Amino acid sequence: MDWLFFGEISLAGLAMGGLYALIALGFVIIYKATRVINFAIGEIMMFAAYLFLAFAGGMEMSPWIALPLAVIGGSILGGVIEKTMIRPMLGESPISVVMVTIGIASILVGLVEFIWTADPQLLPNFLPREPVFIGELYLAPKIAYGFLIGSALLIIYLLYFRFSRGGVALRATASDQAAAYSMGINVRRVFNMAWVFGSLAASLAGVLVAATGGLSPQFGIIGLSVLVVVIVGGLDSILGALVAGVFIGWLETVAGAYLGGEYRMPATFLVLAVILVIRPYGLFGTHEIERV
Amino acid sequence: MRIGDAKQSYEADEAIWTSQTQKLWLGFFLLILLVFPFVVDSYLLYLGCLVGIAVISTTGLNILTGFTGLISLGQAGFMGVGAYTVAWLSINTALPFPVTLVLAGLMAAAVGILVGLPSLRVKGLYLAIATLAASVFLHFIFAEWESVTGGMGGLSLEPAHLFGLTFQSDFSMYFIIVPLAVLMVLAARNVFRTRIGRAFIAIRDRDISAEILGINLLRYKLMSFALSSFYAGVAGGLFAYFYRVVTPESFPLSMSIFYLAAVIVGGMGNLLGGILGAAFMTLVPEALKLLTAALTPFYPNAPVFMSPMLEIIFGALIVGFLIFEPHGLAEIWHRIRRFFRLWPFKN
Amino acid sequence: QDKEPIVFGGSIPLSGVFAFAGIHIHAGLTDYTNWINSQGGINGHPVKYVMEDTAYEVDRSVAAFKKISGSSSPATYYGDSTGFMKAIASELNSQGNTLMSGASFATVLTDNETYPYQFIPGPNYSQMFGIILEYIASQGEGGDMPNVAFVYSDTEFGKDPIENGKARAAELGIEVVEEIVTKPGSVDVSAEVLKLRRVRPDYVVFHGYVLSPINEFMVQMRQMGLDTQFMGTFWSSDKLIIDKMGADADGYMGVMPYNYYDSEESGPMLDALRAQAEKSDPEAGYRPTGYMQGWFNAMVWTEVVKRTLDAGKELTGDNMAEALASIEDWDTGGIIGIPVTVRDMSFPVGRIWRVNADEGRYEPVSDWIHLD
Amino acid sequence: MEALLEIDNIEVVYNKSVQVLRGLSLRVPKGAIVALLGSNGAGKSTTLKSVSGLLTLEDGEVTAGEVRFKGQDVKGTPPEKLVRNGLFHVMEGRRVFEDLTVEENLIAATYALSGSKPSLSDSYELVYNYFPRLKERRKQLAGYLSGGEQQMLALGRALIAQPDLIMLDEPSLGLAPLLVEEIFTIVARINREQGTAILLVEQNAAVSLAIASYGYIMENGKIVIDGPADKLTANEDVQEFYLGVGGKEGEARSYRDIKHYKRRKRWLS
Amino acid sequence: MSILEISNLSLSFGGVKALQDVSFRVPENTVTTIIGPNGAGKTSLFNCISGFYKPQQGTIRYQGQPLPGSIKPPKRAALGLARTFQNIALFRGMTVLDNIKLGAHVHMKSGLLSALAYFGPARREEMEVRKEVEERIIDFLEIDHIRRQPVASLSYGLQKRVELARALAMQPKVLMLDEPVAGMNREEKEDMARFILDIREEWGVTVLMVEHDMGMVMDISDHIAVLNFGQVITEGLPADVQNNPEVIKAYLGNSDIDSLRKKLNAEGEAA
Ligand SMILES: Nc1ncnc2c1ncn2[C@@H]1O[C@H](COP(=O)(O)OP(=O)(O)OP(=O)(O)O)[C@@H](O)[C@H]1O
Ligand SMILES: Nc1ncnc2c1ncn2[C@@H]1O[C@H](COP(=O)(O)OP(=O)(O)OP(=O)(O)O)[C@@H](O)[C@H]1O
Ligand SMILES: [Mg+2]
Ligand SMILES: [Mg+2]
Repeated sequence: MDWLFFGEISLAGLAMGGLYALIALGFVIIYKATRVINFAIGEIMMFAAYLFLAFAGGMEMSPWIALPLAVIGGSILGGVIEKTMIRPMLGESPISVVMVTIGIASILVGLVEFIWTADPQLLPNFLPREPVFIGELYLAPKIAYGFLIGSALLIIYLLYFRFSRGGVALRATASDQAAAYSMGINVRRVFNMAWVFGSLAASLAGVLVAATGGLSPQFGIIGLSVLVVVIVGGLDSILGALVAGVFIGWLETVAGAYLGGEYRMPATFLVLAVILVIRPYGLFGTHEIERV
Repeated sequence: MRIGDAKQSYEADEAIWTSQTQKLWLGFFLLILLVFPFVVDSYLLYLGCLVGIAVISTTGLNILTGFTGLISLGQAGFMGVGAYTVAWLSINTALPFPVTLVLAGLMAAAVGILVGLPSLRVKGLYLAIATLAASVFLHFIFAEWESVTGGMGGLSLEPAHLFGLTFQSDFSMYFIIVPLAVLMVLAARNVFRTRIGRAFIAIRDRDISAEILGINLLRYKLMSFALSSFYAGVAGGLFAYFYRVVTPESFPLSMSIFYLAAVIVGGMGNLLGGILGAAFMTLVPEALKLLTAALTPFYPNAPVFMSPMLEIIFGALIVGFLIFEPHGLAEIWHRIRRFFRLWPFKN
Repeated sequence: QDKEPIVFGGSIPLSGVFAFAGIHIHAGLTDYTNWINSQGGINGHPVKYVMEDTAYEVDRSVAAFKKISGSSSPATYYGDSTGFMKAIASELNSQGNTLMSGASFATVLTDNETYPYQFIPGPNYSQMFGIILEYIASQGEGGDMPNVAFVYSDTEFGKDPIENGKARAAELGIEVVEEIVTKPGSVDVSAEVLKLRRVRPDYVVFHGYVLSPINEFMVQMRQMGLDTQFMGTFWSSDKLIIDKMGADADGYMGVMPYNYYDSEESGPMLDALRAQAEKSDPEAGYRPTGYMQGWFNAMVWTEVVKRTLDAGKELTGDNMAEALASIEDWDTGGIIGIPVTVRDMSFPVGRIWRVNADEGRYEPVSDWIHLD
Repeated sequence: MEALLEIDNIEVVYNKSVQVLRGLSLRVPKGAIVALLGSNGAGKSTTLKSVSGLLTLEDGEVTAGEVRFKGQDVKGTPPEKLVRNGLFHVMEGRRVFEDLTVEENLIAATYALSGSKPSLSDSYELVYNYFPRLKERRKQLAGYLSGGEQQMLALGRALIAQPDLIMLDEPSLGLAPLLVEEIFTIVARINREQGTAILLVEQNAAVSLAIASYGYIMENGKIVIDGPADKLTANEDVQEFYLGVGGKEGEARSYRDIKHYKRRKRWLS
Repeated sequence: MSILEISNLSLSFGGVKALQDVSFRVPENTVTTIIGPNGAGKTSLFNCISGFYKPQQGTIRYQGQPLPGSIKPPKRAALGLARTFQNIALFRGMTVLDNIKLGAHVHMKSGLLSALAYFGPARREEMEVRKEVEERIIDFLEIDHIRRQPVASLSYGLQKRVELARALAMQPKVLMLDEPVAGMNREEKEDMARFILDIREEWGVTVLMVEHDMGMVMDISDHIAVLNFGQVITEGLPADVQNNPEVIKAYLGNSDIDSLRKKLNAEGEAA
């Protein structure tokens, strides 16, 4: 066994996993408040990445200005989507709302093709290009720096939900909307904020991932592989998103490296299947209370 | 307007078509289905076949998701199992198509039972993702088990045959697909007249109390999975005979989403809704293409310009539908019917 | 012109994963149609081009074919994917009145038994690998043969030439030191790059990608200080790579059966193409390889139809296939630099081109290679 | 006395089709306890929901009439604003947040406090003071509390909000007799000590008329009789149909000898 | 003879001891009531009998036979243990009639294939059940006017009645009712009491009930068991239980409106 190789592969996987965790966070925050899995999250990521492209490429802004602008753009998009298309669905079954998010995904793809054409794109380079060595281990600079930026946001979110009553409002709303209303919680605002902050995390991840992997209207598919992460971690657990994100990123990369690229998805979905059987609500998800 | 329809017996009361008017309409509808292939062009015929296949698969998914409350994103995978079974059988055996179709259904049902196993513990959207996992595995198997599935290249098969007849043209396929679709919808309707259908609905509404009332959850959830994937398998088998080539990419995730959308847009837990949904989802993109065609003479670049537009419109239609009529097409249909039943006496 | 129009049909991916090429293919077909009509059509028959968007999904392609062949019986037809070409074969064979080619260069389509009415408007993917490998072999000095790694996408066409490619490499004495399969599109490939770093191949051949992840492989491997040469097959050799990667693309090589739009070559047909492109969209400037491919397809169809009509035969699949097979030492007017001959329903010809990033274009580095 | 809440002739329709309230009026004076009684499906909960604005969540709509809280029309005011304005609705069926702990349930209720956050630990102490049992269980998930404890928690949340009016929907539902007594005693204490007015919807007519000063009885979406609590208690129909007194000389009737036919209420017909 | 015999039953959830060493008997053809404070474990006891919870210790004997954990809820239902739920658990997507028919599920046999075909055995069986449900249950509970309505549109009291009907369709030998009259007014409680008495008398079904309405419990019960903190504190005739000081302290309070009123007034004046 080539330990150095294994180490390098693992490192690359862990770094990618950090970005997965960030995307997963986008899922989790929205789910926590609204009990909706947002299937359009990959497309929101994509949209933010295209915004970045437009700002940094088209308008030739400095990438460090374009990045926050794109992320804010993505968050606004999330807020607008919630306000116009999700809010009218209040009280409908979760699966109908999920279907709405799938419809939204289609709209966003069309929009992107319409504005930026279907051509595949590369983002302007804005991360340092010197190889990063951790001890002996080589790590591609893009993912290393992407990981750092992503982790910063991740930590901010974690702290917020640990130390503010915002987290309680989120969970209360998810648990019983009518009761939350009667408690003086502004449910519409909670929903909106959940979408805004969920989209914010996703947008940042979108730009970072597109910076390493390129961009096209099909970019949104990545949202799907991150679904595995949130299910393994538990749909409503921020900690779960973190742990499972890093783990799945690592697993996927190692499986890809040792077994071949076609094994990436099956490997992670195998873990998913096992987790679902032994822990139906993921590693850290809340159990539904079932009493008669 | 329809007046007074008191029933003399419980049998008459539980019949599906309880009034003369309804029977008349039904007869009329069947007649249209019969005449249809003789009067339309090949493209409409083709669409007719597609809708038929979609109706079968959607009805299956409706049983599982709409009536039993188990959300599945694996329908395309189950159809794939059916399609590969038919392809393999028709290449390696001389079985006639009715047999291969039944075997395709049974094979898919077997896989469905396997996939359904976690459903005892896993619920709601978690289950949806579990079925998504299953379809990823199925895709993997389709792509990698080359000796049976032909790998990425897939399998090509001969037309369906029976008693020396071969069913090659869309015209002849129509006469397999559409009667089968009618039959299978009716069978599904029957299930919901009996204790089994009631058990499914009970599980959807409240599974734990259903259990205490004497419904064996595992058994009925698996039965629902089996029945649903049987339908998918048959639809997949028809798909195979229809296109006569089966590849792993014939059954992408987007297809599962397509069927789920058909069920939801049509109206969950409503068989008629499923049929309307299947037709809607198949035909709307076609209608949108007609729009493009109508624009092309005036604006030659219309196809390029319109194709992203179509995606936007398609998505917007789904979203708009669910926002304005969350209970789906079936609800709209009922509203129209109520209107005509009282007609001409409004309100 | 009262003569009955000749219909070119097409299942064209104007949306979906292949839309970036589909849009240009569509433009190429449209422009050629307009051009040939301005030349008086084919033997006085006007040409009509009828298409549908498919989103690169097989069932929608099939639907489009049925719709178009139901309404306007096309003589020739553009198919957008390998999957479609296979799916439609039996339908096509039983109808027997349409000749088909398209975006796919899949090796299987050269099997005349199964696909008698389908041809490839260039070398098939295996032949492309053959051309690339021959070029690589020619770079070896004496016993010191370069080694190579294959990187391809996990798709139907991605896997198409790999077995044949390995066999050909073995024949030529080239060692295939690594094989990497990835998903197409936006994926992180750092782990794969690390793998290549271990084996240090002299050449990496990409197949089944458009842009990503080719750029990531090249940039990361160069960051590691490797001096690997990177090469790609037809759909991986568009100018897009230069446009998007800029200086990073320098030295990348591709195999291409047609002249690039901006190559220095010329010829009557190539000039006509440029003039027509200029006319239909003066703003567009450069036209990508998809455009060239669309144009060339239509050109071959015209030739085939013309030969069939000239022979006084009906436009049936068999007659057109026969006419196609009769093409020998055909002068393409500069689209392809040498006269071409059809072998097994394909045009086994190509040339290696290399990116000159300063100039922003591909430059030929080999002669035209015509396989036999 | 000055009215805190006035309901004037409201009509309510669900799903644009089912009319539930048909011209209902009632008023709650400042600092008073008012009981609203009525049989199942009469529309009691609907009345409360049309005050607190939760009706829209269930696709219901006030189609006529007016509801005034502190003299202002509540129409168009979103529910959370009303809560911050001092109107707290404890919904039917307790509706605690099951997968939040007891304490988190209380934290959630702090959203009802507008603007400056008063010292929260004080309000928690107040709640724990009224309901010592909740203090013991404050780290436990509310979903696993027993029915009575959940009802206490629901009341506790109302206390945190420091409202001027609490609308209580069937607080005694499913509670043991001792607890019913306890809860009602506490309700009376809250009313007295905090000056909070209470609109009490109850099936347990005896107890609610005991603590209320005024009562309304509704059937089929409108008030059929109302009056001071002691007058109502003395009413013959109320006794027969709500208090189970009747038969021989005002004695409690036994459930064992129920006739298979029934006397008609005088207020219907 | 006792139809149900609970001995030494213990059940706990993590630290919470829901039931501790509970033993008592349900005499056949009686109305037996379990009372006790909230959280005493009454519903949990029902859940153990239904097989939804698995007690860690103890045995339940039904008609003299033990019911081990291996006998799952559906089997127990088939054996004649039917129940209603504390929080109404009707199937909201179905009509009243279908809800009731569902109760007969365990006594029906037709399988998937005959259901798909319908005409034949499945239909015959469905018709038999329909007849039984219509003529015995729906008539008896006087709900014929609502049988086609979806249950979601019914008032609370009627929903409770439909739940009772569904339990009756299970052809029970023991009918367990979890708070059958909670949330009802006097009038509706009287109706329900009449049904319960008739079910015992005319149908010969043993009724095991949990209820907090003391007026009704004391009037219609033949036998009462009192549970507190998961333990049986006493058992016996209504009159005995009512006067047991332990029961009064833990559960009943003084349960007298007049004294409550006095207490409130006194407190009021003191303040
Ligand atoms: N969301 C709703 N949609 C349609 N009808 C409803 C809805 N909520 C209540 N109703 C109907 O309105 C009527 C009154 O209901 P409401 O809940 O106000 O009664 P209630 O007096 O509180 O009864 P209970 O004592 O059972 O709580 C009932 O007939 C009920 O069926
Ligand atoms: N599934 C469960 N998980 C954890 N604890 C539970 C569960 N079910 C019941 N309990 C606990 O067991 C105890 C008894 O609950 P149970 O529901 O049996 O009480 P009860 O006597 O029916 O009360 P009530 O009269 O309020 O209905 C309670 O403390 C409750 O919190
Ligand atoms: Mg109510
Ligand atoms: Mg209980």
